[in-house]
Amino acid sequence: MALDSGKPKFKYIGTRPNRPDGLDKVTGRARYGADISAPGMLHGAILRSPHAHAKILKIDASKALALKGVKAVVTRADFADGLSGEDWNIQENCMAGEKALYDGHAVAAVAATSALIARDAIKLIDVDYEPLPHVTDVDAAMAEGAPVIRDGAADYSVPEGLHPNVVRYFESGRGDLDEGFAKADLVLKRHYTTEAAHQGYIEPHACLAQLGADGKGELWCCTQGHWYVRQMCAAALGLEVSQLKVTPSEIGGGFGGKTTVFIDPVALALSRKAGGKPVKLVMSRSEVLRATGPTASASMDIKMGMTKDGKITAASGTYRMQGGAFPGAPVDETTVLAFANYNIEHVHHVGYDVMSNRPKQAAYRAPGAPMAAFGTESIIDEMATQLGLDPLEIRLKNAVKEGVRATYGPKFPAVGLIETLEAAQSHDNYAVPLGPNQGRGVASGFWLNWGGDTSASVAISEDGTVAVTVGTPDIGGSRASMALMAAEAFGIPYENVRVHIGDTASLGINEPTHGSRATYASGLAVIQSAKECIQKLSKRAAEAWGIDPDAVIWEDGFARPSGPNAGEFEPMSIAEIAGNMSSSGGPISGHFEASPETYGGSFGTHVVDVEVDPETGRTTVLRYLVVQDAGKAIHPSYVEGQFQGGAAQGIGWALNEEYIYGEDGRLQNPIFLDYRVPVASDLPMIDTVIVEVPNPGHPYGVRGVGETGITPPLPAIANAIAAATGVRFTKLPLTPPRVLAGIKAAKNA
Amino acid sequence: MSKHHVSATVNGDPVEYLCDPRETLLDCLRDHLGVMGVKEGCGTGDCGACSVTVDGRLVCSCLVLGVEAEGAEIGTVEGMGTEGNLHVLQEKFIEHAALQCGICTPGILVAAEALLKKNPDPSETELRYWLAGNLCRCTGYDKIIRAVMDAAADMREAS
Amino acid sequence: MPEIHLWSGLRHLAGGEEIVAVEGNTIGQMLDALVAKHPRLEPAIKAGVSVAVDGQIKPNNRASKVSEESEIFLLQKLRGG
Amino acid sequence: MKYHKPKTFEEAAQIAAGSNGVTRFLAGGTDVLVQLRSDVVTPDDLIDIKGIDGTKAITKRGDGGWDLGVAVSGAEMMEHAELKRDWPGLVEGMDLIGSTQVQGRATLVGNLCNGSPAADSVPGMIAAGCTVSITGASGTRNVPVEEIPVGPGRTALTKGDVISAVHIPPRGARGGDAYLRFIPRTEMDIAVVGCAVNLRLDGDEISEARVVLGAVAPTVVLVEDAAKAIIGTALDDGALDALGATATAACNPIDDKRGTIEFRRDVAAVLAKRAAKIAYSRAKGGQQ
Repeated sequence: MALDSGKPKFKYIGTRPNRPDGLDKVTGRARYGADISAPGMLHGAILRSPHAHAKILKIDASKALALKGVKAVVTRADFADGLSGEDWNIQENCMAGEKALYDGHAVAAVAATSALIARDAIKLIDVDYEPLPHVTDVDAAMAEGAPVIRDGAADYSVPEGLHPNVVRYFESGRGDLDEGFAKADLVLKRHYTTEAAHQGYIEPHACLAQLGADGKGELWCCTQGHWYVRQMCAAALGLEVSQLKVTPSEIGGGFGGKTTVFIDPVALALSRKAGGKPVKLVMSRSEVLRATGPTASASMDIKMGMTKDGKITAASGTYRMQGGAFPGAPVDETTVLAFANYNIEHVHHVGYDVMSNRPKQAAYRAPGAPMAAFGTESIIDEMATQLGLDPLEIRLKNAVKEGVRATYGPKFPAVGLIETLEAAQSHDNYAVPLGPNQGRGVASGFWLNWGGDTSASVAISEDGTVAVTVGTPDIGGSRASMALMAAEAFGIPYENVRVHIGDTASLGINEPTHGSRATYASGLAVIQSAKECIQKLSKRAAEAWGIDPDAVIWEDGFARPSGPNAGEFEPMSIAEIAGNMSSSGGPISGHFEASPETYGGSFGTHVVDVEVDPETGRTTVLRYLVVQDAGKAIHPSYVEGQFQGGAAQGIGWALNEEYIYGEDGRLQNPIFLDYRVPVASDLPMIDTVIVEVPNPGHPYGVRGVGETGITPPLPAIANAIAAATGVRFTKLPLTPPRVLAGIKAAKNA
Repeated sequence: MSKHHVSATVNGDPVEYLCDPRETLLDCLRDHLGVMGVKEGCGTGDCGACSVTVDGRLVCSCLVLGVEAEGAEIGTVEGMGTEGNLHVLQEKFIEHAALQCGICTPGILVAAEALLKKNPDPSETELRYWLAGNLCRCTGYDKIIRAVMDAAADMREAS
Repeated sequence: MPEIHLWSGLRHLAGGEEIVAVEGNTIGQMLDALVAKHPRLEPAIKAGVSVAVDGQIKPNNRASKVSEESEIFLLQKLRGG
Repeated sequence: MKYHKPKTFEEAAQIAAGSNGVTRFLAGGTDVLVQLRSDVVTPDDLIDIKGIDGTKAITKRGDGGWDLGVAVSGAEMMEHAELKRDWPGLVEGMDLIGSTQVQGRATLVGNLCNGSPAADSVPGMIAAGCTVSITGASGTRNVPVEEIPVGPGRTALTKGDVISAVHIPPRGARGGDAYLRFIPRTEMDIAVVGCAVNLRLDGDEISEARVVLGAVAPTVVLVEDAAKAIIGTALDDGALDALGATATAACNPIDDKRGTIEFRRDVAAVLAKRAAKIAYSRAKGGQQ
C-alpha cells in the first residue's frame, strides 16, 4: 500500500516489473564469487590462529612447501611495508603481523593445485605462539588492568587516563541536562547491552585473483564495492591502484559486511608468489563467522526525563562499544542517532570506541543505529507504561519534523517520522486483540542514509535501446530500479534498458553499495546521465530538422518540435535517431560523476505482537508490521523486500543471534547451527506500509530504504516481550534462558 | 590417494567423474561437473543452499559424499526448467520478487519442488517447516512463502 | 563570517567555544580557517568530520559553497553502512 | 581416507577391526560429513554400510514389533504410516533432527552412535525399550539402547563393532509415547532439553512407564523415579508435579552456549509434564 499524495504521475516508476537478473537467478545461471574458474587455477586456504591473543614467534612452512601440489605459502612478510591508519588496520586484519589478535586471525596462507591439498597443507605449517591474556567483553576491555590489544592506537579524541584499549571518544549534545531533568515528572536510568551480530549473508566471501610480478592484476570477487576492494588491495600489496582491475561477481548478500576485504589481498599475494597463476580463495562458514566483521557489541547507560503527559525533557546516553582488535566500532553513528527521532532540548551523548580480542567489526545495516534505538526506544516504552500513555502517542508527541533542530545540531528537512507513526496507528494490526501471554511492542528508527562518490554512464545503442553502467553492485534488485528510472527518464519501455555493473576500469571511482545509497545516488546518476543523452538526442533531431536545439522537446521516447513555431516535423523516435548516430556525429552517451549530498533520511515505525511461553521463556512472533518512509518507491516489491529483510534480521538479533566467546577467548558458535539466524518457520508474514514523503533532493523523490528497517526491531521485540510478561529486559539477545530467568526473578521478587 | 570413478545422472544426463573420497557431492557437482547452481553456504547442512535431490529424495549435497552417488539420479535447479519453459515455481519467484541476492534461490526452488511433489496443497505452516533448512537472509521469507503458495495453487489448477 | 557550531567533544580544543566565526566561501576554506584559529582542532579535522550546511549533511566535500547565512554544524565523521 | 563399501556386516566389522587408524561407519553421513568438513574427524577408513542387504528395510515382526535397517532415514520413518501410528513419539523424535534435507539422510543409529546427550531420537528409543543388534568379531549380540551411550561423544561400542539393526518392541494395547524437545528457534537447533515418555494404561491408571531425558546430563538418562511418580496414577496434577520434580532432580546439566543449568532443570520438568500428557492421551486413543 503506497500512500501517494498528489505528486507527479509516473509511467514506469512505482510499477513492479520482473527484475532483469531474475531468470539468471532462478535457473542457477547467475555467477557468484565462487562460481568462476580460470585455466591453471590454484586453490588457496588460510591458516588461522586458535588463540584469542598471542605473539607469533615463528612460522615454519617447510613441511607445507614440501607437500606435492603446494605452489606458494604467504605470511605477512609477503605484503607491503610501511602502511598506516586504516590501510594498516585492514592489512593487519587480513594477515597477522607480530601478534594474532583474535580467534581466527589469519597467520599464513597456501596455494595448491587442489582445494584438498591446500587444506592439508595449512595443517603442516608450524606456528610458535606465545599466548597472551585476552579480553572480549567491552566493559572488561576498558577496565583497569585489562590486556592491552595495542598501545598507541588511540586518536586525538581520547582524554587522558583512559585504558589504551579506548581508541576514540565522542561527546556531543546541547542544552543543560540538570535543567531538563528538573522539569521532568519521571526520570529513569537504565543499563542496556547488545551482543555482536553477524550480517549472516549466505554466500561466504570468495574471489579469483591473479597478480603478476609486473604489478598488474585482476580480481573477481563478491563485494559491495569493488573500487574499495581495489584501493585496499593495492595498499596492502604495494600496487599502483590503476594496475588492478576488480570485477564484481553477483553478490550473495552483504548487508555491510562486504564493504571491506578479508581474503582478496591474500589471494593476490598467493598468486604473485605462485608466479602469477590465478588463485581461487573461498571462505568456509566458520571462517566467515570467526574472521570477518560482525557488528560491534554495546554497553549503554541511558537516562531520560519526561513530563506526566509524555514530553521528553532531557536525555543522556553513554555508549561503550567494542569493534574487535581495531578502531572502528560505529559509536560515532550511535551517538549521533541516539535520540535523533525526537525533539529534545537538553541532550548529551558520550561514546567510547574500544578494542578487544575479537574480529575487526564491519558495517552491518545501519551501523550503530540498532543499538542506539534499543536503548532509547526501550526506555521511552518503559516510561510510557509507567505513565499510562500509548506508545505511539508518546512518540507522536516528541517526533521530529521539518524545521525541528535535530539532537545532533542541524534542522531537519522534510522527513516522514510522523507519517509512519500515524500509518502504524491506523493499521489493522494495531487493533488486533491480544490473548494471555501476548504483548504488543512498538519502536521507531532512523537512518541518515548516504550519497557518496558515484559515477555512472548511459549509452545509446544503434537500435535505440539503452545500456546503463553503474558502479554499485546489485544486492537487492537495484538493477530493476535503475532500469525503471532510465525508462522513466527516456520515456522508453523498461525492457529496452539493460543495466550493467561496471568493473573498476569502466567508470570513475564509486563508493560501495552501502549507506542505502544505490537507488538514491546511482539512480540520480542514471537520471542525470539519461538527461545528458536526451539533450544530445534532441540536438541530433534539431540538426536533422534544421531547427534550434532549444526548439526540440523530448517526450515518451521521441524528439518533437516544441510547438508550431518550431516547425512542422514528424516526431523522431529514439530508435530513428540512434540508427543515424554514426552519420550524425558519432556515439551518444551521458555520464555522471559526483558525490551527491541531497540524500534524505528515512524513518520507520514497527509494531510487533509476540507470545511468550511463561514456562520456557520462548518467544513466538505472531505478527509484524513495518511502516517506513521510502520517499518514492521505485520498485515497490523490492522496497517491501528491504523492509521485510531488515525486520527479519532485527528479529534475529533481538531473539537469538549473538557472538558467544568462551573463557579461552575462542568463538563458540562459528556455525549456522549455533549462530541462530531466523528460519522460515520462526517468522510470520511481515506486513508492510510504504509511506512516501518525497526527498526534495532526488528528481523522483527517492530516499534510501535498506538500512532503517533493522533499527526498530531490537526495541520493538523487547517492548513486546515486556508487555507479554510484565518484565523489562535490558540485555540482548532475549534467548529463552534469559527470558525465563527474568520471569522467575520477577515472580520471586 | 586413489580416486574413485563414479557414474551417475544429473538432471537426466549421464555423467562420470573421478573423486577423492573426501569430496562431497557438492564439490563434485561444482568442481568436476560445472553444475554451479548448487551453492555452498555452510558445508554443514545448516543452510540448504546446496539442496539437490538424490533418487528423488531432497538432501543437502554437502552432506553426501561424491563417491556415494554411484548410480544415483541427481536433480538440481538446472533441471527444473529452461529459459522459455520455466517451472511454475521459477516464474512465481520472479513475479513475486521472492529473491533479492538470489544465492539461496536455487536451493529453495529445489526444496519447494520436492514438497509440492509430495504435498500439492501445503498449509503455510507446513511450507515454512519444510523450508526451515533453507536459510534466506535477505527477504524475511515473506515473498518466498507467497511465491510457493501461489505456484502450488497454479499447479493444482493445471493438474 | 559564517559561524560553525562545534560538537561538545570539540569545544575543549577550541577554548571552550561552541560557535566559532571564521572566514571562508567553501567548507574547505572554513575548516582551514577554523584550524588556523584553534590549532588544537587540527587532528580532529584531519581525522575527518561531517559538515551540515543548512540541514544537509555533507560528509566529505571541501568545495561545497557556504555563505554568511548558512547554518553550519560539525558532526562526527559519518560513514555509509 | 579410504572408502569401503562392504556387502555384509561381518565384512564391515572385519574392515573396522583391521584398521590401523580412525574408522567411521557411513550411513546417512549427517554427522560424519560435518566432522570431516570441519576437520574434527577425518577417518582413515570410512565404511559405507548402505551396500549391505536390508539396511533400508522397515519390517514388522510377527510379535507386532519392528525391525529397522540401519540406513533407514528419518524421512522414510515419517512416511511409514503404520510405524508412525505405533510409535509416534519415537518417529517424531527422529523427525525433529535437522532440516527436511537432513531427514532425507539421517538415521537412528547414526544419531545414537554420535554419542551426543542431546540426540533427539535416543530418548524415544530408550523410552520405547528398543534394542540394537551389534555385529562384532565374536558374532552378533542384542543390546538395549540405553547401554550404548557412555559419555559425551562416547559409546560402549568397541573397535570392530557395528550396529546392524534396530529392534522396536511391539506397541501392544493401550500404550502411547511422546517426545518433546526444547530449542530456541522452531527448527534447526540442537535440543537444549529433550524428554520422551512411553506409558501403558490399565483403565485410567498408568501401569507401565518409561521417562527419558536428553541434554541434561553427560548421556541420555532413563529416569526411573520419574516413571514411578506417574505409575499407578491417572496423571492428575499431583502426579504431574511429582513427575516434574523427579525430572528436575535427575538433571545433571552444564551451562553452555545453548542453555544454563537452571534453565535445563526447569524446562526438563515442563517437558516431562507436557510429554506425559501427550503420551497419556495417545494411550487413550487420542490423536494428539
